[in-house]
Amino acid sequence: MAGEAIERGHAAASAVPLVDMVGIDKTFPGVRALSQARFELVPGEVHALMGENGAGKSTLMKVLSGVYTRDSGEVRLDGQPVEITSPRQAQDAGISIIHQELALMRDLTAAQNIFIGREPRRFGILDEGQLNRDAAAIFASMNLKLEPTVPVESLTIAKQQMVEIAKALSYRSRVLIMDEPTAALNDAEIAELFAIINRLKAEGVGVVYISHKMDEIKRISDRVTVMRDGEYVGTVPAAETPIETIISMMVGRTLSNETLAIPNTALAPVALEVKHLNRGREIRDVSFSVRKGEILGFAGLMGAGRTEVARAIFGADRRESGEIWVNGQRVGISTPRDAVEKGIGYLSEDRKLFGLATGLDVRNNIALASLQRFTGPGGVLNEAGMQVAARGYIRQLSIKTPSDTQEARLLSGGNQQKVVIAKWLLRDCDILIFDEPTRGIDVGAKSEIYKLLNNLAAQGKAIIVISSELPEILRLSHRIAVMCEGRLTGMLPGGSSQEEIMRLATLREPAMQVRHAG
Amino acid sequence: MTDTAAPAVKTGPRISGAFHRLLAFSGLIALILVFSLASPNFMQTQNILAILQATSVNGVLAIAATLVIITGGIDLSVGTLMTFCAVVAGVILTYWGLPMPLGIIGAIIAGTVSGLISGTVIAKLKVPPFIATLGMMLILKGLSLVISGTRPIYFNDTPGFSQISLGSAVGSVIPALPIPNGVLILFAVALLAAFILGKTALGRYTFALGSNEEAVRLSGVNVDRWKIAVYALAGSICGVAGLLIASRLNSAQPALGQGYELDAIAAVVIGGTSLSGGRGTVLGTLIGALIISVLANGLRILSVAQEWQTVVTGCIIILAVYADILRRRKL
Amino acid sequence: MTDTAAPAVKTGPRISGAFHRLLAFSGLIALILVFSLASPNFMQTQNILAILQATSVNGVLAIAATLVIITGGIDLSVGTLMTFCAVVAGVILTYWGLPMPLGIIGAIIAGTVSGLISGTVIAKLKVPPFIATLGMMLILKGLSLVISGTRPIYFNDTPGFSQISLGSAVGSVIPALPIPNGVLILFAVALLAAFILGKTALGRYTFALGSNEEAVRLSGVNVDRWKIAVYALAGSICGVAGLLIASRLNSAQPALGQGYELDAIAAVVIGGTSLSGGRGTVLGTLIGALIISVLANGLRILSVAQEWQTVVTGCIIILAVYADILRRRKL
Amino acid sequence: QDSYDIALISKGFQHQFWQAVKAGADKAAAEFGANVTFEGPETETQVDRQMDMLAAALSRQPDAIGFAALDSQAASPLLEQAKAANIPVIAFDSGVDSDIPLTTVTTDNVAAAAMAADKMAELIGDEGKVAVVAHDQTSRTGIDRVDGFVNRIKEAHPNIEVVSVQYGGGDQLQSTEITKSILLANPDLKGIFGANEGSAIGVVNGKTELGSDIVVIGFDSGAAQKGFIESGAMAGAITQNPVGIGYETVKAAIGALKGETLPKIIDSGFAYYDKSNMADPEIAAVLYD
Ligand SMILES: Nc1ncnc2c1ncn2[C@@H]1O[C@H](COP(=O)(O)OP(=O)(O)OP(=O)(O)O)[C@@H](O)[C@H]1O
Ligand SMILES: Nc1ncnc2c1ncn2[C@@H]1O[C@H](COP(=O)(O)OP(=O)(O)OP(=O)(O)O)[C@@H](O)[C@H]1O
Ligand SMILES: [Mg+2]
Ligand SMILES: [Mg+2]
Repeated sequence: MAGEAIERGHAAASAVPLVDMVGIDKTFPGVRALSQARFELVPGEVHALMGENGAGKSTLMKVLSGVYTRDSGEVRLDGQPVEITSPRQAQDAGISIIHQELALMRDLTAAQNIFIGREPRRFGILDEGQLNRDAAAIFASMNLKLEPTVPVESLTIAKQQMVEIAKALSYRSRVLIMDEPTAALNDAEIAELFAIINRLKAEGVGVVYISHKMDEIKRISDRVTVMRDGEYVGTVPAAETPIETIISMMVGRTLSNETLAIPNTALAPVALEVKHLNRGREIRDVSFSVRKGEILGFAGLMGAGRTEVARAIFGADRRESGEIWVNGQRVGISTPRDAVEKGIGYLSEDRKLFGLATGLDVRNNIALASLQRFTGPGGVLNEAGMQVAARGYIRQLSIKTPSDTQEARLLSGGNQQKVVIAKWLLRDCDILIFDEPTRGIDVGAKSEIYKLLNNLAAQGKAIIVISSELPEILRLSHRIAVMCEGRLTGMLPGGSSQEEIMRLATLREPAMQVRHAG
Repeated sequence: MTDTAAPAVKTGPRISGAFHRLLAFSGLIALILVFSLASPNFMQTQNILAILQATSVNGVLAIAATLVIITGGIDLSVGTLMTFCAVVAGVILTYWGLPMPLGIIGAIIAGTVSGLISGTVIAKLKVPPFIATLGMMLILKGLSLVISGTRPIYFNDTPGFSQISLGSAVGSVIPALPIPNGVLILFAVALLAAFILGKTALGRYTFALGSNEEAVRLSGVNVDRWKIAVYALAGSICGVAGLLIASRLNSAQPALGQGYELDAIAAVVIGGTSLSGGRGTVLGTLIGALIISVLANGLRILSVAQEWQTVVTGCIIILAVYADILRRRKL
Repeated sequence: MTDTAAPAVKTGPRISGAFHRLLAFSGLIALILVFSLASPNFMQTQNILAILQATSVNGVLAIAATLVIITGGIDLSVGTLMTFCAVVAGVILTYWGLPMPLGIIGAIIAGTVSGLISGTVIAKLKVPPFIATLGMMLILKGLSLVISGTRPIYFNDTPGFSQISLGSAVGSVIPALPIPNGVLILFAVALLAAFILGKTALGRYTFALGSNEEAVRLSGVNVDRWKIAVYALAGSICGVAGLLIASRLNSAQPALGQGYELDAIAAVVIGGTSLSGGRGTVLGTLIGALIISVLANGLRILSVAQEWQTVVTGCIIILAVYADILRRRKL
Repeated sequence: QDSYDIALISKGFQHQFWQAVKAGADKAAAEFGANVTFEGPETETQVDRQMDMLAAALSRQPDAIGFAALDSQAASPLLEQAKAANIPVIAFDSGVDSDIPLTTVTTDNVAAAAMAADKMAELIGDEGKVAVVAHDQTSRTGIDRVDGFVNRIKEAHPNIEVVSVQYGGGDQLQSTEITKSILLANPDLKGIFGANEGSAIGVVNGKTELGSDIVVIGFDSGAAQKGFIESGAMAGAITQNPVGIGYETVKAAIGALKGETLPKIIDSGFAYYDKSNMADPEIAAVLYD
């Protein structure tokens, strides 16, 4: 679909909105997700949809794309009222969506995923060659190096996200909804995505863009609609409106933007030291140390191996060689249990998959790593003690939950993240590894988590933060480790420049350099 | 930011748990009503005791299966393991002539060890539970025949043995309530299992494993050990079932047991435990087991032709689960 | 990059698929080697034909089960559905005296309709496959007895009927190769199923459903319709199995069938299809079914005592799957 | 070859009746110097499994085959194969519709069950309600014994009504539950016929659990039934001669191999036994534990 422009009847400035949603209500059992929500999209615009976690953004877009049926209200396309009751109808009406939760079929190939439901056939038989050629063409148009025949389960989250984007593009829709498409992408990929969006815009496609990353909103969008608690707050032009205004529309008040006071950690003792960690091509001779009270940021591009290093230290994955020293003692860690016993906690980048026992309640998730402490004679649990501890952390971390017996899966992303943090705090870990701690988390919750990380450091915990968002790394870290292709390519002081980090992150990474050039 | 009134996540479903549990009984109660109206012989003390007695073995097996299913696993070996434990008791008491407590302990140890083996194969060798327990089902079936010498073992030398299931400790105190011990044992096992599931670390890990095993592992929990423990516990409960059935038949029948696993699993699922793990209750399983026995008993009391009994049972199993689904959806 | 020959949906990921498939045979080949060395009677044409013949029914059932299992479901009704279809053929041919093609069509339609019903209960009523097909298993078991009048139906009035399974179309052309038609039908069904899985939209959605049903739904695919189609296809394959067994026994035995589902599912899982769905191959299932038959036959040829046959079979099922796991881990 | 290899394919394996047949076969094997294997499917419904066993036995190329057909027609192709390979076939337990078996060692199940009906009538005073708990709805022995009992009652005992015939698969526990349901549904029931060993034991269990005193007539023997008859819980039972069946089958096979001519039918016989005659030597000889 490379350069060929899609011929559309109307120009970008058409007076009739492409999409007009008014008075939308949607109630889930016990939750009012949308209440008189509104949204308007004109051709050729990028319209950002903003709001805190749980504001109803995804729900509103799922109504538009036929996943949910609204309880009341009206949806108009080109001024005509329409009923969209299934994803298929939405596709037929020219609406496609990239869902926030990756919706891929892990056992199918990238190409098979993209064209699911629309496979090219010859005499009723699937034409796999055509399928792969079509997928390859889309990848080429995205400057994406990816084999159409690779099973998606073997791809990193970022690559999977790119497959989702390719799938949405393949519909050549008039309305393209992107629900947090960049949550797992690095800067180069985001730039590539924005180039695609700009191209679509020029073709008259209307793009709905949902993201918690403020800088992106400014870079890409024309207008911003803000929602709060399922309601419409307002629509403002992106260029003229200061970020602070948008944020205060989102949270209903202004947020203070405290800067971090970097304490002097040079004299604090080393809490964790990693020496010559190795595993195949993924981890190559990685050595570093973290002091008590220090936040060490880990920057790098997708596939740099930061998660791999973290998991190897934690004993979640095997390592080939390397030593781990905790508080000056060499320790043997071969399972997560060993790591936890040595006071190391790991917050995985994928909460749903690795962090939470989603069927358990908040209390039990917080206590999950510390059950022994609450186990009395005969294995009987001290439920009261668990409750006190859980409630303590709910208060201390301001976890938004109706009670400590709420099922964890019903919490919003930011609060789920806090539950996992509470789990490690209760376990009394002195070394905490946070892998993408703010992925998919709104500004308000983000600043709370930053505050929390600062507090933890101030209490003397050694903290490693892995993040793909450079501003986050820069804001939080006392020192910054940069990785590339499994190698530690540099260790920078806190105030370093983005350019310096990017240079180290792309050392000896030809594929990425090509992408930068293109 | 912290002080925003947090409507954040209001509970979706919940609604009073008690109400939900009450509704879960509704299928059972509907069945009982229908049969009571259809036949005057149904609602007799004798018949109710017969139904309870008929529930005891399947109920205990179903409780064992519940534990395993909550972890997200499955145990196809419960039926033949029960038999194996019965045969072990027979060998100890009749072939070796040892005293009764040793037979009881032996049966339960046999169950525990077999559960340990299944659990180890599943946790350490990563063999899927379906296959590991299918294999164990066949192995135990063969071993029961081998160690019994392919013949039933009678407990005639251990006169008290049949009292385990058939005697009535309650009845000897309150003659108006001749509840057989087998039924009491079922309830005792149910209480114990409910206690373990609800109040102990083992129970907590059982749910946690079914909910998200990887998350539990990454929390530093020794997942393998707890998983093995659950299978071992389930095995020891099958040992109890073995004692019950042996006592009831006053013999260990080495050829019996295959097919019992389906009844047990059906009771678990009818009782609302999800086969994908992470949720389930012992009470639900008891209700499921009762539904199965009431159905069998009622249809027989009505002298429904056996082939139609099967058809009706199939329909009601589907309907019971469907009603449960509708109920959950509404809440 | 674009014109890479598309290896449909691969099972074991990465590494040359051909190599992996070769390794999958290794368990089977090991068994064959052991038995050939242990007994000169094993590697005889007659015996090989007996093994293939013994595989035909279970193999066809296992292929039906494979389709359903790849969607992430399970079908416990394959055994009794097979019987039901056989009985339907018996009623049409013997009780009604209609010509043979009608009996064949009738059996396959019976299977398809039953599959449609299971599929609808699962897709529309959201009853878990385990329960829906457990219910169907009982319903079909009862109905087989009802429509047959609880007695076997013989096909003596339809002389050609036994040729469906026992005759040898190949043998009549090449007398040196008296491969029974039943075996040819097994291979034909396998080829057809492999074709559907690999080359058609139905096959694609079968894998897609097992991978992530919600994602398929969000992609605008009519999930319910395809799911029902898979169960219906599996049902019609059970119809073929019903014809095979009826022809082999020259009678429809209404009481047979229960328990066969476990053998079928075991073949599927030994063949490397994952019970959690999304991956699996028909070739693997064939190998799994052959492993089971070779094992049974070989142990009999070696005159192993029956109780020990069971024990050994249980062990080998676990080992076969464990070997597969080790192999995948290494790759 | 100094020791004959004889393969017996029976209808069952785990049940005591079949184990008694096996014991008889083993006894003959020891006596005449033969190697005997004994196999049977799990349940008496699995006709095709029995075919697989027979096919494997043929592949083994034994000197002779003993065969108790679950379905006499289904086996004919394989029996032809045996004939072609010159392997003598002896039918046992029930006949095969074929002239291939050289002889059939069998019990007349219809007549045996009719005898149970007569004894039942005698014990309950030739009137009232009775029921049958049988093992299998479709197998030959199941059908013959139920028909033999029910038809005899109809023909010869018009004042007796068979109110229920239920099947428990020969599983003792299931048969127990079935019996209890029958008793509770028919409080005025006078007797139950348990049509095989597992069924009969289940009937007595059910009766004892409910404290009923109905008349129970069983089938076959085994330690449990003998004990029940001893204690009076069971009035009596029909016995076949399973040990004799096994013994005669092997003996006939060896006779065939030695070129002896065999009679068309070897009737292994049946008898009614109760407390009064259990100790008689000729009865005791056909009972098994
Ligand atoms: N299927 C559902 N069942 C019950 N409640 C739901 C469901 N989907 C969403 N909700 C609830 O509806 C509200 C709005 O959720 P939604 O996913 O639309 O928020 P969002 O603005 O997209 O948040 P985020 O930024 O975290 O993605 C939340 O309170 C959420 O818990
Ligand atoms: N170009 C690539 N395509 C696919 N997989 C890759 C590629 N490069 C690396 N990988 C794999 O990705 C894994 C590391 O990815 P991952 O994205 O988790 O690393 P990371 O540095 O933690 O990045 P991030 O956490 O930002 O996503 C390794 O297993 C590596 O084999
Ligand atoms: Mg969202
Ligand atoms: Mg990562």
